[in-house]
Formats: sequence, structure tokens, C-alpha cells
Amino acid sequence: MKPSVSYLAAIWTILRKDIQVEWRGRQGVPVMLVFALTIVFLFNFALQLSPDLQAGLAAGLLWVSLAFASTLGLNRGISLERENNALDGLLLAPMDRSAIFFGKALGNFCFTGLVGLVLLPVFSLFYPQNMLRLPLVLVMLLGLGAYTSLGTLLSALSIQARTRDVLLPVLLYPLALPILIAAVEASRGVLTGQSLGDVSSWIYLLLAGILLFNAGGLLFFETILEE
Amino acid sequence: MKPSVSYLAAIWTILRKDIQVEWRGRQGVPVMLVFALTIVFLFNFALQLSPDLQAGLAAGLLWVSLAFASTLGLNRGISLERENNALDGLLLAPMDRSAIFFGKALGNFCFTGLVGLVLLPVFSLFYPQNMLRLPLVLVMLLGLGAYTSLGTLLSALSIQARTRDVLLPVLLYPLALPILIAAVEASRGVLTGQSLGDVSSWIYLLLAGILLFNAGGLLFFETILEE
Amino acid sequence: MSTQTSTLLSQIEMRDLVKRFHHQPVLNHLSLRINDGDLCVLVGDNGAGKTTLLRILAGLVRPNHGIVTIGGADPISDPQVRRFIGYVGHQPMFYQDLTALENLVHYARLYQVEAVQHTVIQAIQSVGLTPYQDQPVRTLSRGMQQRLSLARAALHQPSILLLDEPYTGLDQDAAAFLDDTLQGLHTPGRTILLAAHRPQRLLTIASHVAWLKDGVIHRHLPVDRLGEDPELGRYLQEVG
Amino acid sequence: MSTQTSTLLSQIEMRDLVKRFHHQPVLNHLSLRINDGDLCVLVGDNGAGKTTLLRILAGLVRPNHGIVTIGGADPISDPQVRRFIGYVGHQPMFYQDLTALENLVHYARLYQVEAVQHTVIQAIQSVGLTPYQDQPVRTLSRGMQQRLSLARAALHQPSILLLDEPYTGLDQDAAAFLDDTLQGLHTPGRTILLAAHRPQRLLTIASHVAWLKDGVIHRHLPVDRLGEDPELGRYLQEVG
Amino acid sequence: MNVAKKPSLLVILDILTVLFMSAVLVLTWFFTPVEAVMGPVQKVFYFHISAAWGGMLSFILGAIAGAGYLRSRRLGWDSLSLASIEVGLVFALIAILSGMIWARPIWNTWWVWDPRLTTTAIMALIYLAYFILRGGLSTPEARARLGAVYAILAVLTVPLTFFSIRLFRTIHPVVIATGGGQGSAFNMTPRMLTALFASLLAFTILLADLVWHRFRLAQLQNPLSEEEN
Ligand code: HEM
Ligand SMILES: Nc1ncnc2c1ncn2[C@@H]1O[C@H](COP(=O)(O)OP(=O)(O)OP(=O)(O)O)[C@@H](O)[C@H]1O
Ligand SMILES: Nc1ncnc2c1ncn2[C@@H]1O[C@H](COP(=O)(O)OP(=O)(O)OP(=O)(O)O)[C@@H](O)[C@H]1O
Ligand SMILES: [Mg+2]
Ligand SMILES: [Mg+2]
Repeated sequence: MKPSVSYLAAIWTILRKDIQVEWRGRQGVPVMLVFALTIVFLFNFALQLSPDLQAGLAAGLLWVSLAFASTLGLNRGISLERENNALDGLLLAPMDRSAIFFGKALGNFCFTGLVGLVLLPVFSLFYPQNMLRLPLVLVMLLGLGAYTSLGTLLSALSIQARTRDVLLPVLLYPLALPILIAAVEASRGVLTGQSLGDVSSWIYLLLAGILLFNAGGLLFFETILEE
Repeated sequence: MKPSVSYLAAIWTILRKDIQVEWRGRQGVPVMLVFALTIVFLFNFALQLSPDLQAGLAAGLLWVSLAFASTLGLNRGISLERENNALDGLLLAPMDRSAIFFGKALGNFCFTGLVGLVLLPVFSLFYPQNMLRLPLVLVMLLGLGAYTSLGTLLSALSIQARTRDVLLPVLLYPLALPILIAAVEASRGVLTGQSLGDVSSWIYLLLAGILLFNAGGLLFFETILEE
Repeated sequence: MSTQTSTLLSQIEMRDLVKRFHHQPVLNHLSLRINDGDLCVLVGDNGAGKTTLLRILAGLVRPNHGIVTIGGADPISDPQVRRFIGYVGHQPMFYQDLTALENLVHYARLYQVEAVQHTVIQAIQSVGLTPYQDQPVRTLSRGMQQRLSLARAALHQPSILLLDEPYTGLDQDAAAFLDDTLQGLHTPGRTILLAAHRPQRLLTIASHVAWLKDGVIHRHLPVDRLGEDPELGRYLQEVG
Repeated sequence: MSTQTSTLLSQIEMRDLVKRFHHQPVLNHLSLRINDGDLCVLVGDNGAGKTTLLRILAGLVRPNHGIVTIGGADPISDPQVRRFIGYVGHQPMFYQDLTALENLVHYARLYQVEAVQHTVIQAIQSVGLTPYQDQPVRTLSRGMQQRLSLARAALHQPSILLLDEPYTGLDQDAAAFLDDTLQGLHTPGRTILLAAHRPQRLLTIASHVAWLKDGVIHRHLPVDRLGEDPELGRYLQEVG
Repeated sequence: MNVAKKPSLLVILDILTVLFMSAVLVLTWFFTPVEAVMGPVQKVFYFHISAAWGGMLSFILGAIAGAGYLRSRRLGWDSLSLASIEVGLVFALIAILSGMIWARPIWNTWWVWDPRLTTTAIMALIYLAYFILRGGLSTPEARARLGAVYAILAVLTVPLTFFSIRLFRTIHPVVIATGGGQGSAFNMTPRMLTALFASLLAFTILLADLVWHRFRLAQLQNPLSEEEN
């Protein structure tokens, strides 16, 4: 559990492999992006959101679409390991297994973060707000950090169940709700001109989430993965 | 392509097997239900839907949550066939392969229909509207019929792609948008006291969807599945 | 069913088959004819294309070019032809959460076998899985799943058996059972095509050997004339 | 690495292992000790528990009860012990969309092998996959994937090799390569435990045979004393 | 421990539960005054709060027992965790249902989309998902192990549910308010307070009793849990 050089090297190896797979297929990030946009349009139709309302809604929609799209990325990240028992290959490797958690969580964070960074300017086009602002980017990355850490933890839980293909969202969304609420509230605050200090309580909640879930990964990942 | 007795028997065999798997695990339907409810709660927070708005939103929310939950069912339905190449077993069987389409589509319809039937009374509690009315049930079943037919068709398409785990929603939601809009509009009409006749144009659209997608399954399923 | 199993329906003919993956031909204008009553062992190196060939015959893969006929009929345009084919592949093809029994019942129904329950219980017994028949397939060991695959493929008494390395993972009991079964099935009215890497044990019961190499059938000889071909003889010797 | 591979780290000891699935014991108070330099062939019927045993040794499955030590160390509490283990299972454990080369490079990095690129290219060449090294693993035939698995397991020069039916799907070239490799690796400082259904070809190079039956090691004998045990002799005879 | 035989302490607890619960019934019906604005419906109050309290307590117990399992790997802890969470879920559902019954006459609807109510419902969903997770696992060890991890993660939402009334503007009243309950919907008389505390105590005893019974049932279904030492 000590962060030795080889521990960090293992994390980097796992992350690198995920980036390689993503680069090979160039599929995860584009799929998430298209999906996020689809959701935005779907909601505008199905929920008949009125235009004046939409300005206030932008933060909520951003996070709902990010949350749904990230689930795709999380699912892909874990089904990659499940196919042909590739996960066994990682379990065999000589390192504390929490390194697998950090490697996968980092990968998930990078991909969903990329999606978020592309979504912001797109949202700025669709909604009467410039969303490409540093404080919002910061809030987004913090929120995604907490969300993907929890998601990585839960995806490892769900992989062992018989219903693994569908379990993740059911486990993830209710548990992630506090994170999502904090992210939405902080984003809304920032969008309405508040400073980061004004929404600090939400930011602290996000930081606490990152801390807690990563501690959870460090402590429990070995336990979760053992058969 | 003729609906011979053995053709119908094959459809029934496939449907029966899906019911058996569901019964064994008793997981698909409960998972979809919990997921649908989670989405409803998530949206109320994230989108901060105001109370007076919510009455008019019930129909939209019903369909959004049904659409998302159904995707889980569709994913499970197809990943069941993918694991250990069980689909090959179906492809080997001596019948026109469109029978596989009808068997799977029926299964998906049954499970999502069940979810919908449970959701209606639950929605009636949460929203100030009695939703357990025959016309709404009818609209719901028609909408789900069209949606699951299209979903089954697309899930067979997505299974062959490298990104199969994540492709389905990206293909399905944009294509299903007309169906979902028709379903939302028809539901909204019925909920605001209109008769089925008043929303007939939407109903016709749903019926056309059912017809078209099932014809698509009949015509193209063999082509989609061949390797 | 036995009345339908005409002699015709156990003759396999492939003409000019081409199968490419990414422009690279795996089967390259391959032709082969397996007559009624043959038990043909298909040999070839890793990656020679044995699996690809068997999957084309089973109707699971469509060739880029060429014709396959099963008893004179085209299995692609006439799905009923598939009734006469039994196939065991590299993967077990079972629903992991259903029991062994339920899986076979499902397949029996798909093939509209008569007396489903009886047939299935018989089949499970024949491969020695009766004590495990009510366990989900997920919990069966690899060899047990392979046994179950064999039971599945023979359930509807196909006149054509396509077996891709069927001995994989079998212990001696199961392997002996398979030997016996093959010997028993090796009768007029039935055709067996079997891919194997160590065909030695089969040479006593097989009637032909086909050697797949460079995308074509390099050799196709009756077993009793193997001596005439030193190259194939050497190959089989090495294979052991 | 060679300096780390002390004699100690190639000794396997299992004491009183119990593994149950749903209350049904598969391993039932099993004890076995494999000494440094042994090449032990593990035989047993389908479902005897060979795979379960090997997976426990590899640290992939946790026993319900009992102790495993690898060279005196507990592989569960000390992950570094896994560095000395190479494992080939029933499944190939590769990322299907990465090429053969990339997969091995990834494993080499996980094990912190030195001179990654060189080692990996060497390993791929040794199993004859050089022409295919830039193909995604998805497109490799079963035998090729098995070859690649062998290359993977030996990449970090483990002092303990756990091989679960390693001959599966291999053609004669690859099987001969494996024979040679096993013979080459069968030296002091190395231990090999190999599950096989047809161990006959191995008896010339193996040093011991262990027979897993009814959840325990029913027999564990040096190969040169097999004659003393008619029961095991008969079993091996049948197995062929 | 011989699981088949009912421990005498449990018998005593059974009796205590019956006594306390009937006492609370009597107290609420005859001892407390009828609230001026809301009328007799207000008496749901005692059960509503006690059930909500019991549910949260039970979820916390479930997480502690989960941690106990992960430390000791004895299935007994898992039985306790499962029992606590199952009973806790029932209590949470009672809190929601009683809240709905209360809400119907005074808010004129079964449900409002208020953060307190919504977070409570989500808490219930979180623990429903716990059973879905367990249902998908095939060995007792996996159920225990992953159930424990999930129970620990899930318990993080319990304080959040509790504090949601402070984080958000909400129509659901704050009772244990620092400023002497100015957010309160009604002023509690001393008699009401007495009844409330009696009810809280009674529900806690009921909780302990139910968890114990459910725990014994889980143990009986799990013959190995005691053998594994
Ligand atoms: C964690 C969950 C909950 C807790 C701890 C809780 C606690 C309480 C407390 C302490 C009160 C009394 C407030 C006072 O008299 O000042 C109260 C009132 C009430 N609660 Fe809850 N409650 C919870 C969930 C719910 C839910 C899910 C509903 C659902 C409909 C609900 C409906 C009500 C209603 C209608 C009142 C009366 C409000 C009024 O007097 O105006 N509560 N609750
Ligand atoms: N996950 C599981 N759940 C339940 N039972 C299992 C599970 N895995 C294995 N088993 C059972 O354990 C027993 C031993 O299985 P194992 O795979 O170790 O056998 P094996 O000796 O490797 O057999 P084979 O030669 O067929 O590979 C079998 O009876 C099998 O049904
Ligand atoms: N889906 C695919 N995409 C690309 N190439 C493929 C695909 N499937 C098979 N191949 C290639 O086709 C060739 C033949 O594969 P096939 O599986 O038929 O070989 P095989 O004779 O069965 O080998 P083995 O003895 O190893 O099972 C191999 O070179 C393989 O790489
Ligand atoms: Mg092959
Ligand atoms: Mg095995």
C-alpha cells in the first residue's frame, strides 16, 4: 500500500493501456460525446423545457448528460477487463491491487474529463451563457473526479454479479446523487456569477467525495476483486 | 419467412428461454424499476423542476425514465446472447433467423411493459395525477412496442461492433426520438383528459413505428446477424 | 426425423470457397467434397483456417465467394438444411445462468425434437453429467461444458456433424465416450468432419484425412491410402 | 531478476486447503508440497478441481480455509510473491483490440521486465507469432492465442509455472516448442505444475505425477516410481 | 452458540418490545393532546419520526457489521449486516409511508418534491440496490464481501439525508433546530415530547428485536457461518 516507484509504475502501465485501447478504437470518447448531446436534445423534447427556463437549467443538463455519458465510459472500462478475463492478467501482476483501482479511475477520469471539456463550448452555443470559464472547468473536473472514482469502485463491485451488464447504473446513480447535486449547485452558482468562494461548501463536498472514494478504492479494491 | 407452425414455435422457444433466465435471476425487471425511479429522483434534483411544472412534466418524465430503463433491458437481452456465443446456438437452429428477432423483441417488450405497468401507479403517488388509466396504459404499451422493436433491431447491429458495450444507446436514442415524442404527446394528451381519438395522429405514428420496425426485423435480421 | 435423413442430406460439397479477413485470404478458392458415410479428419496448423471452414459449413459465416451445398441444398437460402447439422465450436454456446438441463431443453425445442424431456435426459446421461444437470452452466468446469456441447450437438440426431477440436478438455472417460460415439455414428447416412491437432487416436476410426494448408485442401486421402503420401504421412507423424 | 529467484521461491506448499462453492467442497482439506525443481503433472477427471487448485495457487481465488505458501511467503499478504509466478489458464486474458505485441508489452511493464521491447519480440518469436504480432488479438485463431498465452506466462521468467492444460489448441510445432520449453525450464530453481488430461507425452520429462480425486491429492509419486502404484498406473494407462 | 435454540435474552427482548410498543400506542392515543391545526392525523408524527430514526440507526449498524465482516471474515457479521439493512429498509419505508399519510391531509398531496422527502426516497433506493447486488452474486462469501463494501459506501448518504433539510430550502420542518425550533410546524407540548421520546425508545427496542430475529434466520439459512472459525 506504500506508493513505491513500482506502484506508481503499475498505475501508469494500466492507465497507458487504457489510453492505447481508446486510441486504437477512437470510440469511447466520441461515443460519450454523441450520447451526451443526444440526451440534451431528448430532454428538450420530452420535457418540453421552455427557452427562458433553459438558461437556469444549463448546469443541471450539463451534469445529467455528463453523468449518463460517463456511465458508458465506466461500463466500457470494466467490460474491457472482463472480456477474456483480462482482469485476471492484472490480478496476477505483482503489485498491491489498489493500483488497478487508481489506474482505471485515472483512465475514466481522463476520458470523461475530455468529454466534459468538449461539451462546455458546445453548451455555450446552445444556451445563452458562456460556459467555458475557468471556475466552471474546475468545478467540472472536481465533480467528475469524485464521480468517476465512485464509478470505478462500483463497476468493480458489479463485475462479479450475474447481472453485471446492467448493475452499474443502478448502484451508481443513487449513491452518486450527493456528488451530482453538489456539482450542479456549484456549477449553477458559478454560472450566475458567484465566485468559487461563494460555493465553497459544495466544493468541499466534492473534495470530500474525491477523498472518500479514493480512500475506499485504496482500502477495499483488493477485497472487492478477490474471488 | 412464412409464419409456419415451427416458426411460431421457435419464437416461443426463444421468448420462453428469456423469461426463464429472467425468472432464474429475477434481476432484469427489478433493476429496470429501481433505475427508472432513480432517474425520476435524479432529475428532480438536477433540473430543479418547479412543483407546478411537474404536473405537466409527468408524461415526459415517465417516458424518459422508461426509455433509459428499457435500454438496460435491451442491453441485458443482447449480452445474454453474446456471452459464450450463445447467439451462435440460435443461428444454428433450423428456422428463418427473423424468428430470433421476434422472440427477442417480444421478450424485451414483456419485461419493459411490466416495468411500465408498475411505474404507472408509483407515478400516480408522486405526481398529482392518476396515471393508472386504460388509455394511458394503451399508449404506453404501444410506445414500448415500437421502442423495443427498434431497440432489438439496433442491439443486434451494435453487437458486432467493437464498442458493442456502449453503442446501443447512441444508436437508439436519436432514432427513437420520433417514437418518444409521439408517446410523450399522446400520454400528455390522455393525461389532460383528451380521448384516444383526440391524440389519434400520435397513436398512428406509434402504430406505424411498430409496423415499420417489425417489418425491418423480418426483412433485415438475417442480414444483420450474418458474419 | 429418421425418414427425412436421406442419404443426400449427408453429403457436403464446397466449391471455390474464398474467405478473406481484411483482404487477406484465409480460404483461397478451396474445394472439397465429403461423401455420405465419411468420417473426415481435418488437420492443419494453427491459423490454417479450420475453424473458419467449419463455421462456413455450419452457416455461421458467409464466405466471400464460392458455393456450399449440403446434400445438394444451399444452407443459406434454405434454413431447414441446418436441421441436419450438428456443430461443436471453440466456445460452448450456453446460457450461463440456466442449468445444463434447461439449456439442452431449449436447444431441443429449437430443433423441434420429439419427446424433449426424455431425449435431453438421455443425452445428459450419455455424457455423464446427470449429477450436475441442475447446476447452472456457469459453475461447470471446462471439460464438463465441453461434454455438454457434445450432447447438444447430437441432440437432434444430425446427419452431418461438424466438430472443432472436440476432444478439448475432455478427461479419459469423456474422450472414450466420444471415440465410441464417433465410431457408432460412422455409418452410411451420416457424415462427420472433425478438426483435430493430434489425429493419431482417430486414424483407427476415421475414413479420410483432409489437410488444410495455404487456404486450400492440400491433401484429401482415405485413411487406408495414407501410405501413398509421404508428405502427409510425415505431417501426421509429427503431429502425433 | 535471476538473483532474486532464490531456491526458496520455487517451492509450493499447500496445507489443508478447503474451497467450497455453495457449501459443496471442491477441495476438501487438500495438502500438497511441490519441491524446487519438480515438474509435476496434475491429473484428474473433469470437475476434479484442477483449475480451482491452480487458480488458488496463482492468487486468483481465495480458499475458504487453509494455507498456501510460495517459497515460505504468503502470496495473499505479499503481492511481490506473484512476481515469481507464471500462469496459463483456460482463458487467454488478452485485450482483444490491442495487438499481440502491445498485449505482451503491457504485461512486461506490469512485471517491470527489463528491456521490454527486446524481451517481448523475443518471446513472440519463440512461439512463432512474429508474422501476426501486429494483428489485434481478436483476429488470432484459438491456437495462436494459446501460444501467445504461453509467451505471456514466461515473459518475466517466473520460477513457478502453473499451466492449466497448456497443450490445448496447439498444433505440432507449438506443442513441440512447449515440450522443449518445459524440458529447458525443468531445472533447479524452477517448479512447474501442469494440469493435463493426456499426460502420456509428458511422462518422459515430468518428475512427478499428482492425482487429484475427491477433493484431495489421491496420489503424489515421482515418475520413476509409478510402477509401484498399480491404481495410478491404470489411471494413466486409460488416460492415454 | 447453538443457533437453533432461542436465547433467553431474546425472549426478554420480545417481551420488552411488546410492552413498550403497546405503551407507546396508549401514550399516543390517550396521553398526548390532539394538535390544534392538524388534528388527530398529527399522531402519525410519533411513528413517523421513530421509524425514520430507527431506519438510519439500522443502516449505520449494517455498515458497522459489514466492517466487522471484512475484518474477521466470519459470515455471522454478514448475517447481522444483512439483518440490519433489511429491517432498516422496512423502517425507512414505514417513515416514507407514514409521511405520505400525514402529508395527504395537510399538504393536500401524497408527495411533494422536497429535498428531505426526495433524499429519503433515494436512501430507500440505495438500499433496494443493495438487495439487487446481493441477488446477483452466487456465493455466500461474495455476497458478504461485496455487500459489506456496499453497505459502508451507502451509509455515507445517511447523514446526508439527515442534513438535507439544512442544506436546502425545504418545506419539510426542522425539529432539532439549533434556534429552539423556529422552523417547526407546530409547538410541542411537554406531553408530546414525552410521547416522542417514549416512541423513539420503543422503536429502538423494536429494531433490536427485529434485527436479532432476522439475524437468527440468516444464521439458520447459513449452516457454515458458525463452523468457519
Ligand atoms: C429521513 C427521513 C425523515 C425524517 C427524519 C423526518 C422527520 C420528521 C420530523 C422530525 C417531523 C416533525 C417536524 C416538526 O414537527 O417540527 C416531520 C414532519 C413531517 N414529515 Fe417527515 N421525516 C422524514 C421523511 C419524510 C417523508 C419521506 C415524508 C413523506 C411524505 C415526510 C412527511 C412529513 C410530513 C407531512 C410532516 C408534517 C409536516 C408539518 O407538520 O407541516 N417526512 N418529519
Ligand atoms: N464458480 C463456481 N461456482 C460453483 N461451482 C464451481 C465454480 N467453479 C467451479 N465449480 C465446480 O468445482 C468443480 C471443480 O471445477 P474445476 O474447474 O476446478 O475442475 P477441473 O478439474 O479444472 O475440470 P476440467 O478438467 O473439466 O477443467 C466442478 O464440479 C465445478 O462444477
Ligand atoms: N475475425 C477475424 N478477423 C481477422 N482475421 C481472422 C478472424 N478470424 C480468423 N482470422 C484469421 O484467419 C486465420 C484462420 O483462423 P482459424 O480460426 O480458422 O484457424 P484454425 O485453423 O481454426 O486455427 P487453430 O488451430 O488455432 O484453431 C487466422 O490467421 C486468423 O488470424
Ligand atoms: Mg480453430
Ligand atoms: Mg479445468
